[in-house]
Amino acid sequence: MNVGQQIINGLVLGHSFALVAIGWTVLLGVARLVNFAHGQMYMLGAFVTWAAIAEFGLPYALAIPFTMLVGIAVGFLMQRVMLQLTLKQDLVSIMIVTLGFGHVLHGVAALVFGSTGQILDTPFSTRNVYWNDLWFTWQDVAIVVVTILVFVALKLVLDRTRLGRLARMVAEDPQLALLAGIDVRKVYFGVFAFQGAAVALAGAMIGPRTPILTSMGFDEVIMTFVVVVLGGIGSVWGSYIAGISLGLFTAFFGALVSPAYTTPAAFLVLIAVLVLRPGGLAAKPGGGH
Amino acid sequence: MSARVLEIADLTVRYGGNRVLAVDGLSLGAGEVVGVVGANGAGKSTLVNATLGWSRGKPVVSGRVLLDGKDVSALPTPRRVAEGLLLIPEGKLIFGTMTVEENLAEGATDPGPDRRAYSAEDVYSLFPRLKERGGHLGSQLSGGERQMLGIGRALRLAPKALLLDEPSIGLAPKLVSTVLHTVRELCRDGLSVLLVEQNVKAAIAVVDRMILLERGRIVLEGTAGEMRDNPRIAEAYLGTQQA
Amino acid sequence: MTVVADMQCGSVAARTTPPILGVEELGVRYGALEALAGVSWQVEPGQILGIIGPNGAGKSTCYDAVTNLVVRSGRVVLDGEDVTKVPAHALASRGLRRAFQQNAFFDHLTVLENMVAVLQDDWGTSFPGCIFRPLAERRRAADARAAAAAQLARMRVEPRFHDRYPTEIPYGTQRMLSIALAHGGGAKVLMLDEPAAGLGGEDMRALVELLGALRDDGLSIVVIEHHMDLIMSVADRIVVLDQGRMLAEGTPAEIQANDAVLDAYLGRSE
Amino acid sequence: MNIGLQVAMLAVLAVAGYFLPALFGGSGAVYSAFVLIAIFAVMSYGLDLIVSDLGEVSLAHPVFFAAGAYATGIISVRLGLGPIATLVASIGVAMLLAGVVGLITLRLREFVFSLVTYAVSVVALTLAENWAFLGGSDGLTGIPLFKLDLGVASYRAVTDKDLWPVAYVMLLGVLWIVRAFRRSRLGKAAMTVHLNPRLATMSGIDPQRTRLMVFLVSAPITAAAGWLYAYQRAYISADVLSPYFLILMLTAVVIVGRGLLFAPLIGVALILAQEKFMSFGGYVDRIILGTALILTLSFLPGGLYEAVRALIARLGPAGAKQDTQIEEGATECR
Repeated sequence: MNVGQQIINGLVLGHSFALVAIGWTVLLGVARLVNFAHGQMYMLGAFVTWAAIAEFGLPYALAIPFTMLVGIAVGFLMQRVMLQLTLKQDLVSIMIVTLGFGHVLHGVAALVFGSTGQILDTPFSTRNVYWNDLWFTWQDVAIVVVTILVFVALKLVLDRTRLGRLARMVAEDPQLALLAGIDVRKVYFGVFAFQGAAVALAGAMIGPRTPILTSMGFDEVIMTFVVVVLGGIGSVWGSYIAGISLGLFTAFFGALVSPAYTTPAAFLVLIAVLVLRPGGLAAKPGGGH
Repeated sequence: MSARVLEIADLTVRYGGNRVLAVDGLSLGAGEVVGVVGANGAGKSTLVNATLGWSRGKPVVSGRVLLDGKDVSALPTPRRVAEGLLLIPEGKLIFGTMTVEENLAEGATDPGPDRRAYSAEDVYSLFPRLKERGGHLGSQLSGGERQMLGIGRALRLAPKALLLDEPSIGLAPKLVSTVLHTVRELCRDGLSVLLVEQNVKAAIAVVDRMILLERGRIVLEGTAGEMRDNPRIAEAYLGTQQA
Repeated sequence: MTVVADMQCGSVAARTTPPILGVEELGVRYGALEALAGVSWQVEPGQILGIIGPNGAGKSTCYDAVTNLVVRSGRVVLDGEDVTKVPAHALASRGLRRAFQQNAFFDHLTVLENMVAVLQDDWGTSFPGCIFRPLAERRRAADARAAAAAQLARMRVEPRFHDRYPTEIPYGTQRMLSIALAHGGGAKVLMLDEPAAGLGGEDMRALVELLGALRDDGLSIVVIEHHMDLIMSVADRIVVLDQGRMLAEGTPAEIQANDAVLDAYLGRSE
Repeated sequence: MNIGLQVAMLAVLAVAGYFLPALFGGSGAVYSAFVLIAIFAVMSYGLDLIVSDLGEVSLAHPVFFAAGAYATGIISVRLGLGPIATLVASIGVAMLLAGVVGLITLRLREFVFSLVTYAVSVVALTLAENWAFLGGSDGLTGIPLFKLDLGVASYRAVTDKDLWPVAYVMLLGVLWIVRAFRRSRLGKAAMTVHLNPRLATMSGIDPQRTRLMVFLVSAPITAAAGWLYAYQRAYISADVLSPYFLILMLTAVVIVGRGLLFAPLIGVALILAQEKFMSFGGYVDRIILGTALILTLSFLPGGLYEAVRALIARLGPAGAKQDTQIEEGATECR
């Protein structure tokens, strides 16, 4: 095994996990919402980028913002349908509804893009870098750079701006936020739009690494879940660190044990965390209000 | 009496099939402090929450709320806040995950000439203690500091009328008096306050008028002087045997 | 300040009877906040103990501590047995039951179904029994409904409300239903949390009557209450809490004459 | 109504139900559809106990379905045992898995519970696709015909028409079990833990034990559906873990109304009727199913049953009467 190569793979993979997860981190942290359609939105992001380049002939640099706009539209539509459930904080129903959305998105994508796989080529993905016995593509470099930029920008916005402050107020206590004069609905819409844009960006950036299929998206949700839980729900830096760690773990697990079982392995890590630290996520004994 | 800043008419609140509040009329003049007292379950919190159209439960509210003559009863809570109707709820009244400075960062946007928008500096000069604690998280504050921060946060939003729900809970007696007297001071600048309070003695020292709620209805209303010696006030808390 | 109870008020018999429920040095901390400290009291068989105190005094926390719903220090002894480590759900079968401050029901069940649900220990049928002996189960279910109806009637919940949902019935009846559900099929000690909140007139009288009748049946009752009319007229002894500590303990007459208590309620003179 | 009459009526209904496929023409396609409806309804009833009674949303139920199907496939293909043995094995494996999943999720609630159970499903899918013991991506082929040997007599099911009696008896049995569960101490405990955990606890119910027990009842029901599905399809692959089954179950459970005995059956019947007889192709059907789930939960939280009832109440005089009664109750407390 080439340790250096696995570290590079792990870092690229880790940044990918972090970028896919970032929208969810904010969604869960601010709005306490879970979106099971996240994986399908990722899939859609990859396919819209592919269509924008291959069908409409847009350059990659324009295909990305276009994809993000589609992501925002999908996020906005979902939130519009679920608004009453969101305001009631009916988390369980919201969850199932998003599962339904994932199913619908899968159907729509299969209908529009067909069920055969595609290769999403970008100017970066076809250019390799060889350095001694190490190998990576410029796309990998772009993923790392974009992920870091997105995380830094998000952290700055949440900590330093009025928008971020409003989001944090709603995150802590939406009812009290109402009394502070905040239109909580707008914040929810904003958060869903961000999630849509971020995961679409992830699709556009990470899609080129592997062949894309309309049936993908399930592993992404699980990896995202592991990242968000390991990082501490709602924590931006936590997600970043957890993403990188999970990436390295996955790369080495794949190289040393079996590439087919990386998702179960990541899940076992999650279970271990849940069992060792049940207080972090578990409801209080006896329920309560 | 001075102009009416807040008027409440025919306000009823129901939970399920049960009416828990029925207030026919209650008004608050400019610069006036009105105390609301009553036993637990009498509907004090329900009254102030319903005035904002706000609740942590699922009540059905009907009735009219007029702020400076303008009917705000159809507006959602944040819009009422924007109009200058502020509530500091009982219990959790500040954002614990944010610093004192951040809690005070949100000011009124364009309150107009007739409303005083307090700057963060104004709040600090009112409560010097908060300035010392500026970088601390809300969750690290003591009960008294939270109460001050709650009031400060409300003042930043340029209130016309301020509804305070049980500010004295869990506070040491000296702090209760400090907080309430500051509230009294604010009214010199034209602020109107509806003060829900269980600590009758502390409340009576700062209010102009007082109302007694029993089972969701106003059963007694009068000036602070009239109410001070009224046996029904003591009764509401200590029972009829207490003379 | 703690006012030590005047022991002469208790009868000789009361003093020699072992308490049915005793708590010793209960304490609860939430992070840095000491919500409850050094609280000790006991109830004797067939007595009503009132717990009073201003808002935020720690009364409900005290109940949570007794029933093991929060992490706490101290000791709880029920009918001579140390139940400090017994999990909350195992207390009911030992005879300790409680109500909650808000009306606590199973909202989507009718009043009668609510009552049947808490009588399952005595009147329920096991799952295999329901599968293989449907006729026996049917008879038992009918008996359960009859028992539930009788229990509701005893708790002043009239039959005309039995097929309604709890949120549809009058408020006073809801409070009675809360007590009935808490009491379930029977208890040695029943802990009520502000049963009279929001009640008045007729409802209040019915409540006083009910508490008296339950006591006469030998039940021991602990009542958190704000309504002094009620507490003074029904309680045998009263514990006053303030800021998580014991402020006073004694008979109703003693408590009413206690300056510290007056201060806590009406505000301190400075 | 007296009990004898009730039993007689139920018996008549049960017998009549058996002849429904014949009533719809009795073609092979009709029998196939009815067998699938029975299988998927049984599958959904397992989930129904968790969603309607326990009030949590388990997304791990496809795993129990697959467990039944795979246990049946492996045992019948590799050991050559018959349906009774495979049914016992299906139930055993499902209970084992349910115990593990139940213990892991014992203290988890709401969305965390659902997420972890979802992860269980995805992990199971990965395992099924890759693990040679389960046939890997090719699946298990050559599952023998359903052949019941009872010593003196035997029953062989060659077509779906032959499977119908088996499927129908299984459906009736599960309906009976679900009804019995809801009337039992355990069922009532589940409902009270769902509606008010604190009050349930103080009434002497252990919420965690109750959750585990309900899981142990629920999983074998879904697994039994997998058992018959394996015989009906004659081969099993990782497809049984595809999200289609999860969405189908969830939609069936919520679309008509939660907690009603016949709701999942009617839900499955509606969905399969659309897919078998009014299909617009796989992808559009997928969109229809997902949309039905979304719309039901977002706009008809009580399901079609509540919606229809509300409509009738608004039109008919019965509803108006009910309203005044509530009003009356309210005035008394003044």
